[in-house]
Order: sequence, then C-alpha cells, then structure tokens
Amino acid sequence: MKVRVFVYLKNGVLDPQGKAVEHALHSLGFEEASDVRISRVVDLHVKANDAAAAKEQGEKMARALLANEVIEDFHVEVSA
Amino acid sequence: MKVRVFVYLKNGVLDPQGKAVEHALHSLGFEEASDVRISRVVDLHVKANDAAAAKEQGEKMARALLANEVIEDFHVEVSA
Amino acid sequence: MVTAVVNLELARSFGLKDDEYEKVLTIMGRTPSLTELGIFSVMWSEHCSYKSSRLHLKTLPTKAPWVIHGPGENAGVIDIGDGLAAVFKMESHNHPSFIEPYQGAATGVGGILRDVFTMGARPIANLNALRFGDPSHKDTKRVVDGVVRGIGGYGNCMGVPTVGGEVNFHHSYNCNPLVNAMTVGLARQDRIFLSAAAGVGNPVVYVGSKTGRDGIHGATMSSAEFDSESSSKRPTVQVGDPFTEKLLLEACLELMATDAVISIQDMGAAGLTSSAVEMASKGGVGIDLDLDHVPQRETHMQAYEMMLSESQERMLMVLRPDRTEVARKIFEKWELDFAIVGTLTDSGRITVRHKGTVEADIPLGPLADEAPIYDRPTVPYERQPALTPPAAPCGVEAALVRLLSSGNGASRAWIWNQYDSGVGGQTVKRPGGADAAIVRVEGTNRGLAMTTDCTPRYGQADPYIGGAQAVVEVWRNITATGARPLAMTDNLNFASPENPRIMAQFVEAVKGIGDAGRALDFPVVSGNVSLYNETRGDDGSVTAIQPAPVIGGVGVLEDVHKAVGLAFPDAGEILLIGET
Amino acid sequence: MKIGIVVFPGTNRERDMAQAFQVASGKAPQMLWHQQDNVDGFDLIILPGGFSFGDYLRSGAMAAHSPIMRAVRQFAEKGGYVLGVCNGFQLLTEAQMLPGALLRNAGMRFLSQDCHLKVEGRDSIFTAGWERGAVFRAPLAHGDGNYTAAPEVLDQLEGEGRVAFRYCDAAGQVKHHDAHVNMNGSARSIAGVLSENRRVCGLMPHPENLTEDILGGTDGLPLFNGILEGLG
Ligand SMILES: Nc1ncnc2c1ncn2[C@@H]1O[C@H](COP(=O)(O)OP(=O)(O)O)[C@@H](O)[C@H]1O
Repeated sequence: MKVRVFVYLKNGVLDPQGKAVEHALHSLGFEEASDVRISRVVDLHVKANDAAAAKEQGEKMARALLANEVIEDFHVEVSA
Repeated sequence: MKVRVFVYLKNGVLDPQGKAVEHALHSLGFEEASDVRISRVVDLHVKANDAAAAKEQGEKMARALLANEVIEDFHVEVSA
Repeated sequence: MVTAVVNLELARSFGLKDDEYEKVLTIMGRTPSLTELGIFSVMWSEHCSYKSSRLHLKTLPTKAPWVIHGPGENAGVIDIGDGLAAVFKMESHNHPSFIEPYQGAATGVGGILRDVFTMGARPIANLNALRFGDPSHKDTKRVVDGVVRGIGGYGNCMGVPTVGGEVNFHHSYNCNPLVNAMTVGLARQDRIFLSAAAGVGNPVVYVGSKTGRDGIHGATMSSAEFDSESSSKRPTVQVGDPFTEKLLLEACLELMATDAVISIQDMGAAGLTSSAVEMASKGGVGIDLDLDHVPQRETHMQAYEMMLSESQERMLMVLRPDRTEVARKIFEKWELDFAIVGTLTDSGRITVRHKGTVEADIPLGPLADEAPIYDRPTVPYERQPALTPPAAPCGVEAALVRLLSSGNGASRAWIWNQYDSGVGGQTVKRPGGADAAIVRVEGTNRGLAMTTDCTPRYGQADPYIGGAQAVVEVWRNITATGARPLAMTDNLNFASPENPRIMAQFVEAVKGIGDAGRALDFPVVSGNVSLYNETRGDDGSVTAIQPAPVIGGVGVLEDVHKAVGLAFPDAGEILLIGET
Repeated sequence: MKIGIVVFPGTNRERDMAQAFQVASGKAPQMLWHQQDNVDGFDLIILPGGFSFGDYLRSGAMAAHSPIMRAVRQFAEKGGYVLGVCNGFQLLTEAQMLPGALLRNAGMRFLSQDCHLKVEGRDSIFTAGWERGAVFRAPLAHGDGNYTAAPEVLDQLEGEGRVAFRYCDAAGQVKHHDAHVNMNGSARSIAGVLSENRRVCGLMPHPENLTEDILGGTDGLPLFNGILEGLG
C-alpha cells in the first residue's frame, strides 16, 4: 500500500525557507503570494493487510524518523 | 485562496534523499518500507477570483521558481 | 493569551525564589505586572545575572597590556599588532541541544557569532567543544548527528570557517550534552563597538529578523535542571536562520563603517529584555520602548511575549539621530527589518509601552544592581585517590588498537569533514593539521593560533587541577604551533550550584584557572557559565555531568610562515621534551 | 582586462576568489551587486561559492532570478566568459546556462575535504592552464554537489569534450562507485562542465582555495593562469 506522510513545521515555528521563497516570489512579480510555508512529503510503499495497518506503520515511521516532533507535526494518508 | 504546489523529482531521476531515508528506515526495523521518495510542498495564499485563476498563478510560480523542470515535475491544488 | 494572576506561585513557576520575589515587591512597591515579572525573572536568572558564579569569576586574572576589553562586553578584545584586534568569546547551548540537537547547536553558533560581530569584528573562525554521552546510549547517535550538522549548517552558510574543536564521550552527558561554541573575529582597534547606550533622546533601533514566540523563557530554562519530561514540553527551542544572520553581519559591518552607531547589543538569550536593560544600565540612562513598532512575525503578540522572545538574528542599537536614514538604507539594501522602537531617556527606568498602555515601568538601577548574588555553600571536595596502574590487560598492540578505536581515541575526521574549514581563504592549519588551528590575518603576514581544550575526568578527580590543566593544555597547544599565547575565554559547565559538592567543584576549578592564568600571564577576557547541567531520573536520582571548565585560547604568530604543524617531515630526528 | 565577481545575498566565497586572482595577476576583480542589471565592459563574470539566498529552496534557485542574471545570460549569449564555482555552478544549472542539476550529496552530508580532479575539457580557457589529463588537488565544500543529467545529455557532454573536470583518485583513476573518490555521487564522476561554446564553465570544487603554499598548496593556480592567459 501507498503511504504518504506530510511533515510540516508547527504553527509559530520560524520557516526560514518559506520566508525566503516568499521574498523571491515577490521580487519575481508575484506580489500577491503570502503566507508561504514549505513542507516535506515522504511517499513510500509498505506491505499491510489494510489501510488502518498501513497508516499505523506510517505514523510509527514518522515518529521514529520522518518528522522531528520538537518542531514539526505530521499526518499520514493511505491509498491502495 | 490557498494554493498548494507539490514538487517532486521526475521519474527516473535518482532521489538521493529518498534512498538515504529508505536505508535509515530499514535500519530502524521498518524493513517493509520501499520506494521511498521525498518531495516538497509549497503552501501559499494568493488573491484570485476563482479556483482556475489561483491554479494558474500557482503554475506560473512553479514554473518560474518553485520547481526546476530539468529534474522536477509539479502539480497544483487549490482550496478556498 | 497569557492571562495569569501575578503572585508568588507564578513567580516560582518563572524560576524566582521566594526571597527574590519579595525583593521584586520591595523594588516595585506594588505587585508587578506580568511583563514586569517576566523581565525580573529573566534578568535575575542564573544565565543573565551570574548570581551563583559572579563572586568567584571576579577572582580571575583579566588584565595585561595587550587586553583592550576584558569581561563585561559582548566579547573580549586583545591587541594583535598592526592596529588590529582579535575579538573572541565562547558560549554554551547545552540544554537546547539535547531537545533539538540540530537547531540547538545551530542557534548556539549563531549566538556566539553575533556576540563577536556586534563589536565590529568580522568573524574569521569558529571552534567548538562538544561532550556527548556514552556511544552506546540511545540518544547519543541522534545528538551527535544533529549537533554536528547544526554546527556545520550554520557556520558553513555564514562563510565562517570552523577550524577546530574537541569532542569526548562520557555517560554523564547521556541526557545533557555540552555544546560550547567559540568565535574569533578581527577588527580595527579604533573601530570597536560597545553596548553602553548614550545620549538622551537618541533613537533605539531594532534590526534583523522579526519577533515570534520563539523560546520564551529559554534563558530561565537553560538555568533549570533537566527532568525526563522536558523533551515533551512545548518546544522552547528556536530555529536558526543563518542566511538572515549572514545578511545581518554584512549590514552591521557596512553600517559600522559609517559614524552612525553609538552603541549596539545583540539580542540573545532573553532577547529584547536583556539587550535593552544592559545597554541602558551600562550607559546610566533610561530607555523607553514602544512595542507597537517591533517587527512581528506572529499575530496578537503580547508585551510579555515580545519582551521575552528569543527569536534569533536580531540586534538592538542606539544611533545618532541624524544618521537613522543612512542606517535604514543599509538595512533595506540587505532586506532586513529596521525599526525605531524607542528612545533613550533620563528617567533611569525601563518603560515598555504597547497599544497605548504602559506594560512595564521598572527602575533600572535595582533591576540590574540588586540582582541577587549568592555565596553558595561548599563542602571540601574529596579528591579522588590516585589510581594504581592496572596490570596490563592485553598486549601493547591490542591495547593500542583498543584505544584508537574507542570513542575518545578515534579520529574526528568524520566530524570536521562536515565543517567548511577553508572558506575565507586564510586557513593555514585546518583541523588535524596542528595542535592549534592557524588562520592568517588577511592582508598581513600574521597568523592567529586558536584552540579549545578541557579534560573533564581530571576535573572530576581534582577540580583545581582540572581547571589549571585545561588552561595549560591550551597554552601548550598554542605554543606548539610557534605562536605566542595572548588570552583566553572560558566556558564553565557544571551541575547544580545548589549542591555544595558541585559548588566546591566550581570554586576550585575557577581557582585553578585563575592560578594557571596568572602564572602564564594569560588573562581571561571573556567567558560564559553554564550551570544545572544534570539530569533527574524518573526515580528522583540526579546525574551530574563531569565538570567541564572548557578553555579557548588565542595566540599570535608574527610570521605565519613559521607555523609548525603536526606532521613529521620526511627526515630528521625525533626529540621528546619533558619528563615521562 | 575586466573581471567581475557577483555577490548575492548569502554569497561567501567572493573574497577567496578575489584573493586568488590577486595572487595570480596582482590585480583583484571588481565586486558586482546582484541588483545590478548590466555587466557591459567586462571580459569575465564569476559566480562564486556560498549560500545565495540561504540555498533555501534549491541551491542557486533564487539567485538564478536576480536582476544581474539576466545581464549575465545576455553577456554569455554574446560570447562572454562566465565561471561558476560551487554555488555558482548550481546557479548556472538553475539558470539553464549549463545542462543538468546538482542534487544532494549521495551520503546526505555536507562534504568538506580535498578531492582530486582530472582535467578533461578541451579548447577552453578554464582548462588551458593544465595539460589534458592532468590531475590536481582541490578542496570541496558543499552539500549539493551530486551532478545529474539525462543520459543523452551526459553522452552529448562527453562526445563534445564538454566534461571539464572529473573526480578521480590521486593517481588519476576515475571510480564512479567509490565514495572516497566520487564523494558526492555525481553521474559519471562529473565535477565540472562547459557550455557549447566553451565559454561558460561550472565546477563544484574550489581551486581558489589552493593558490598559495601557505594555504596548503598551489594546485588551483593553473585555473587562474589559464584564464588570464586566455583573456589576453
Ligand atoms: N566564566 C567567565 N569568565 C569570564 N568572563 C565571563 C565568564 N562568564 C561570563 N563572563 C562575562 O560576563 C559577561 C556576560 O556574559 P553573557 O551573559 O554570556 O553575555 P551575553 O549573553 O550578552 O552574550 C560577558 O562579558 C562575559 O564575557
């Protein structure tokens, strides 16, 4: 099954990348772009009997490695 | 409107990060994880009259800056 | 929203002791506001007030004809000839580096870089001293990996070469690693900038990054001992932005080349509070801040939050009023925030306004001078008995292999290969190249030798010897390159000073450092103290770190071409000097 | 002869580059701010190392859109010489003035150590300071140096002699799959490439940091001597 883990910075945590990209977009003429935030997506396959089991595996991996829970939150989506 | 731009490596382009993460997952005991790919998500707000216009803006930004089309593909999603 | 009733209980939760809160009430003559309580609690924290260590630090030798500014400024300044000065200091970022090793170490490097460039110096080298737990402990790999990446990530991006350092492993650091970072900068002696504010009516200007809710109460956290829960509390770690810091560096140096700056101070631990209070109290003036003008990253920030935020990459300065536009242009060019957030007054008070209300109004004298000072009790330190050499457990060859493959004996190349040690184009001796790193002084024939050292197990056995030994090792390492040692900085990492045994360790180590410094004419020009480096286990037991009085030293080579490295030349005799 | 070094916010090896030219010619190039939109009158434009815009999106991506890059592109189209080192190479690929892209190092870590390079490019001032096939030492310092391009692009580069430098060992052996030799995992061990007209060159390592004995050697000096001679 396909597991997709979204990893994003917690609310309020400085996002230097987002800040720099927003700035660059403005100077490219996209003045209307705002609140730019950059996150990471990890796509992977796991062997699992059902979606719930796959999701649980995804969450375990996120906690163990994919997300840094001190500054990041995550959520997991599963598709067949 | 909220625009989300997914940027991912083209098929066939080696993903050194994905490979390293896969390796790390295996050594943490998640042996079943495979085909790990890492992508970037850029979330931002734009002012636009409708979803189609917002999407177009997102695509323009992706082409101009957010994606490097030599190695990356992208797609854009819009929500209110 | 922070809506708390200010009372003793809240004061305690802010880290103030009962008698300290009493003192606050006496000074204020009323119950302080939340913002005022916050200001007192950070200014009187161990981190800002040095309340447990100050009495002892005073005994250190700090003078020599070549010392331009000793302790008391953002960094120490020494004369290195040719009208030039070396500006340097060491800082710790221990507690945050356990919680979030990458950001903890990165922002530690960012902080010490700012201490140096606030004084008008261009940073030319970074060094560090790291202590990690047992290599087999569950957290060690994560911490080592993150700390090394964090140091590299910040320094590499800044374009400041990381040229030296030291690393050791011991189980007492399992949950309390030490990350001490040192920066050496170069300035013209006639262009050194200090923090004392001057000129009633002059504008107080904020530059750099915007303020967010980062690390509120970090300064008090770094003074509070760790418990096993602290990694699950809401993060008080900050995220570093080395790119913005690089811009801040260039913008500040560009501004300092004009005559606009009267005084300047970085916003480090305890951010706006400590920078504003320090500048004003050192200058003997009052300061009036209007927080409405503070550049803000988040919405609905309260005065309390803005005053205590530890957002990184910010500076506060006092400018000549007729030069504010010149300054504004420079910061606009570097795409940094620039805001006039206050003025100097003759009130002798710090007044903080927000949205038309006075949120704090405190007399600076008592806030700064009546900070508590403790002469904490000690017990005579039991020196550990001398070890009798054990019978050889194995042959010499096997012993050598064991030593070389141990955590403390193994090559550190894996670490320094992640640090850009050559950027700047002046690095003469890189990590591994000599006993001390050597960096050429741009445009001259001179070199600076620099190193960090400490052997905690000596300090554990005998803190006096441990302190003295660290100084002497630094001295020897500098001398071994052919350089003349000039001065040192220190970072005193100990467990809780409230434990008389630990306090004794501290006092003895400071004596050892002082005696060694006096004997060698090697003064202390800056430093930092990090206390409460201990871990409380679930069962209430406390693990103290092995004491680590880390010393960083700087020396000068008149002719950098005479620098001596480690490698044996192809031919020649090998001499051993001294008793074995 | 007029040489300009472009400074972007976050650039940090511009002084190293200036120093190398100073050593080679006694004359330091001129610094150019990224907001400038004109490079008329220059013979060579250098894009130095560093972390332009923090390298926050992709290395070199934001710098590629700076006002000065429009001018540099036109300059190159008219036959001007451009050298990009490290972040400058990344930038040249982002600006599509050179083919390919630079991904994260295969080992995922920032690399700061000496490597060896084999000179392979033909007919270019950037390689003219060496004999073809010469091997020299150069420091590298980067996190994203893993060169990649479509196989047909790689074939074309090889066919046209546009691979300027390749990672090799001290003896000159190229070993694509040896992480001690091809440290960042670059496709076909490529460390530097040339444009079609051979006037634009990008490379990852830093010859500018090895131009004086006191700094560890002069292995990098031929780059500068070759350029200076080529420019006349
Ligand atoms: N162990 C020490 N030895 C000598 N000087 C010290 C020591 N600890 C702190 N200092 C000096 O006390 C002053 C305040 O230090 P610190 O609070 O770390 O500064 P900041 O936080 O403003 O960078 C500095 O001038 C510093 O050099």
